[in-house]
Amino acid sequence: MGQTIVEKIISHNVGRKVKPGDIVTVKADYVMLDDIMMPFIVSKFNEMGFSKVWDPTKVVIICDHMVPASQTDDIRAYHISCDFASKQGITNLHTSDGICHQLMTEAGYVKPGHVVFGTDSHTTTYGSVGAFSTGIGYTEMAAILGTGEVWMRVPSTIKININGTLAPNVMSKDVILKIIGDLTAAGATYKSLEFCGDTIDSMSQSSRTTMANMAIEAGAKCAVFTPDTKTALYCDIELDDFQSSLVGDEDAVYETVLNYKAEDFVPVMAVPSNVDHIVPISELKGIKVNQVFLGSCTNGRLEDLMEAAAILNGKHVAPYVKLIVTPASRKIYMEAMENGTINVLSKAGAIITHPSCGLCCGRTGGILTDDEVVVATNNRNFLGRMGTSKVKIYLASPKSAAATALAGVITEA
Amino acid sequence: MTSFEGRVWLMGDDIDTDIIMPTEYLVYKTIDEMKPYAFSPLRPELAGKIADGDIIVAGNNFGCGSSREQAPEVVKALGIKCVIAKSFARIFFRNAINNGLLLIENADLYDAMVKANAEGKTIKVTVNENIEFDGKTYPIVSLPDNLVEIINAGGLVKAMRKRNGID
Amino acid sequence: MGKIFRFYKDVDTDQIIASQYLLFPTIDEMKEHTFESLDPEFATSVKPGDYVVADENFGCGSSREQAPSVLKALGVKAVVAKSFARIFYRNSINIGLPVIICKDLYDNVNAGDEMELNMEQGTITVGDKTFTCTSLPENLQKILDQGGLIASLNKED
Amino acid sequence: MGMTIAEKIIARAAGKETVKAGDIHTVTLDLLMSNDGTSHLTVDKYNALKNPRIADVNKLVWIVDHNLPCDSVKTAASHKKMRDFAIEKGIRFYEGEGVCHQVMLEKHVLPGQLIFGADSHTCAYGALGAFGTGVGNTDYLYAMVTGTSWVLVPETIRINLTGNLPKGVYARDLILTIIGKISANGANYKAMEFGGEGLKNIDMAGRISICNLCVEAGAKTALMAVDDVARAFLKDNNRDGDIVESDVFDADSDATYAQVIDIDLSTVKPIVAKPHFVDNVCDAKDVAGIKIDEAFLGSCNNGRIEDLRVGAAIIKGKKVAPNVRFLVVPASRTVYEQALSEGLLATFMEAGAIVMNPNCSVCWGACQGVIGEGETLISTGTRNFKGRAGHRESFVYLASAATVTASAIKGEIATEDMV
Repeated sequence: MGQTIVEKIISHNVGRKVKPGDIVTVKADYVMLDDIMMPFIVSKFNEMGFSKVWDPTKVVIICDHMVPASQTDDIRAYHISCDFASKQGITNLHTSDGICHQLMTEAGYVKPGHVVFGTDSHTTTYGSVGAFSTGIGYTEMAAILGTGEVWMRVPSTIKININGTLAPNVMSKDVILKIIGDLTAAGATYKSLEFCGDTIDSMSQSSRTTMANMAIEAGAKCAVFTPDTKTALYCDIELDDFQSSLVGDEDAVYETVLNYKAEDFVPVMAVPSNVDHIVPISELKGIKVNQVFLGSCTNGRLEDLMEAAAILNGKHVAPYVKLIVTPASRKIYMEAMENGTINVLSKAGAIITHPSCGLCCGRTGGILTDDEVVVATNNRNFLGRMGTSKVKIYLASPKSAAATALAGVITEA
Repeated sequence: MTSFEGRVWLMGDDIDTDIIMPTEYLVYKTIDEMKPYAFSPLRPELAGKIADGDIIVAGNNFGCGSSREQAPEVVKALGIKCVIAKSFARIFFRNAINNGLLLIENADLYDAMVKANAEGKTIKVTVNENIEFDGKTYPIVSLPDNLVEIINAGGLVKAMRKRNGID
Repeated sequence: MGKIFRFYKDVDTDQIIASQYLLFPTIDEMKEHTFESLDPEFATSVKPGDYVVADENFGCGSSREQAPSVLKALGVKAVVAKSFARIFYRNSINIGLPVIICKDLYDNVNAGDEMELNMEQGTITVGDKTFTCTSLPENLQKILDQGGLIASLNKED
Repeated sequence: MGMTIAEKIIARAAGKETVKAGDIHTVTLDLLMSNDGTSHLTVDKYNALKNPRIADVNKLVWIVDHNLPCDSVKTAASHKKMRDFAIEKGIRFYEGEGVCHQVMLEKHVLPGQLIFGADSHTCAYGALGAFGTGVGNTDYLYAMVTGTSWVLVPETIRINLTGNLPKGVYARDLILTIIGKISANGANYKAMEFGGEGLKNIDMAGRISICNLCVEAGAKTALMAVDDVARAFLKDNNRDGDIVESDVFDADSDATYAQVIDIDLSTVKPIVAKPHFVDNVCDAKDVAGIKIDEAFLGSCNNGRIEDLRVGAAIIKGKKVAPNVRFLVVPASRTVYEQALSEGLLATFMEAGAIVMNPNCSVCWGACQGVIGEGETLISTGTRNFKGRAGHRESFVYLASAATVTASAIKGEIATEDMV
């Protein structure tokens, strides 16, 4: 009997053929620890009685939520991160290079077929290169640091098949938002999402990353894409036999198969305050906005900045509307400087911050107050995430966000 | 079988981790410092009212959102004996078990309590068997063995301490 | 009579009220952080009618009017120093907080001493000692008498 | 009897032929700048007036720069109050364009103007021959409502500069030297007037840096005569046509000064101001080797293109020391875009620096970039008061762009020649 992609990855990891529902113990190829959780991870690690991490080369520590710090106590996490890295001989330490989920693939850690855990729910992101990756809590991370392994249940898979050509004003963000709306916020809980079809094949690596990143918003344990030549190029590898085999088999058993026609997708937004509350922008037109946020591990990549810049080129954001741009990584920021994108965005009035989680994690980067409206390209619009509980957050694609910034009201690109 | 009674706080569907523990307070040094802000975006007064032994009954997808383990820790620290929901988000479920916070899935209790507007009423929970509310019994399923092992050890930290020969 | 809270030379506005509180919506929300880094107990122990006494150059630094405002909001009756920084001095007069220059007081009193200020006579009494302080220039006295600059604006109407 | 530049500007603004130090005059203000540090309080007080009104809305400039992007809900509420008021009244409003003083100098300040700013470093405008002074928000409100205010004509301290700064020594070192010499209240209530042949050798960025920091000696304002360098700056900003020639003042040769200080620029050395006072200065070499956690290149004092060029030239091809945070914050959008086009931002990024959007950053200690308990910062910012940069138990050293950059590379205080 055939296997889904995630079943193949886990089988490869444990050395035997697995099926959904099996409880297995997997070995981590990489773990990702972010600054905001480091104080807790280290304290649990010590409390558990460990003294050495199982393999320092497989541990990546990334300061991204609180760099530069906006509150004096934030620095504690920075020092705990640096000190733990130094004490444990962990050289994979990034103190100001960008957002963890961007760096895990960009900096060359995660490769197709890997099994990766991170102390952040958007760890599902690395499925875009054909890895199994999922978010866990800090207690569990402490245990993995000590042992290198963890138990998990092999998830069943929902196959999402998309074929056709997307309209020019539709981005992969619109696609994943629509799918989350259809699945609902809990619709994929414990499950793996497997994306395929010719629309996916023709998507850029960056666009796929946006979709994998947001799988958690439907509750999914992971999301996986078949690694192809674009993936190999991005990961700077040649796919080996195992990596090339990461395709859902014809006779694999899927929990559900959802078929979409690319032509049916339209620009949408997730409206306050649920990610699965999806409304076409045509029905939202005219809502006044105070701020637009372009960034995050969901949509802070070069492609996203360039799409926004194409819309903003030679124009200026609406009066009294703030456009905050936070590139996802140092590399992306520098590439966007190099190719003129940053200049276009700045000339259009954007406030461009250092790469970090920024506003998405709600600690800095453009906090808002009662009755203000923000259109944002990140992954969550939960109540109170970007300020008071009376802030209204709409999630959108970079194109829609840019068009909205120009108009000052919600607008389709 | 263990059984206990507790006063119920009713919450809706999709109670996310930003509601349970907003990001702003995540870097506080201790869970105790975070406690007063639990559920604050939705019900700012709630944390002050919750007493030891209370029970949360909620709808679908409780704990969705981020992987922040402060969420179940804070719920436990508030004195909540268990959370009963129609369903739980995956990471929250795992984090709760790892911290020894009891979670029970039940599809019908929530609807019945909402219908009866029963916040503040007392229910009786018999672990791995059933829940009693208003004269009716709601059966619950047992947890898988591997999770029972972690809970029996008193959470993952204790399990690891045992493994490392400390306790 | 009021109690003396004694501070040293060059007390800057960041010590009176630190930057991170300046954008709080109201002075009342800021005032509990007054002198937070120099004397964390100050805001809770100062009583209406008490005095702040300091050495040279009190209130140097920024133009933040929040500095005299939090002192006034806490009920500080006057600040007595050997000298004041310019903007702080002007801001205090403008909001109606008496700022008194007295060269001798600081070196002859201790924190916690009880003192009495007589602004008309220009004298300060601490126990059996009396100190002379300089009176305000006429135009400033006028502003203070009117109850601050805002009151003078309202009077014009 | 001759007049100083400060006296001439006040005379003009008061409609008098002559004024002298010690006089109190009612003056008409030319510009009124306010930023997000206090504007929300000004709005509250305005709304509480019996008959609220604005004398001349065209003279008002409001700028959000201290906490941007906003990082707390309370700040967001204060920003909203300020922004909504500016929109309602039609006040010229900038948010995201840079640090207030830099924006003012680029877009608004002209020679001979008398300007109130609700920020102490408003004295920076003296670099363009304008009398800028910091006021509190009640003073500001009074001027906003009436268009006027009272000023005490200050005595002037004249600083005559000769010669040239040695290589590796900057205007920043000069002004720290002067503040160390006259102390933190050495110019209290006074104007500081800079002149002499040596001034011609100091570029615009250096002049702004000098005037900006005079408040740290207690000065009411700082002034320089308008020359070709100042005119060129206005021309670069397309504002040379706005100069009112009759308002371009220089001091009379028989003007009266409270004090005259002569400085030979060639004797100035790299200087560092140690915690916790700006006048606590020493030779940079004397504190070399002190370990730092963060370095900051930016602010209204040293965030200009010239400063970024100095920093970039030093760090090019080198790296920021491990675990040290090097914040580079251009003072305005104009500076940011210039640095972008010259490749300076790329140089800093390549070296591992954190390039932030133009704002006040750690100079004001309540914005992104703050330092934690026990940490040490070396900064081109304006102040090193206790707790100024974040945690109350932290340490701030002030220095030039060159010294700050060199320190970021070494991970400890160092001068340009040590890296």
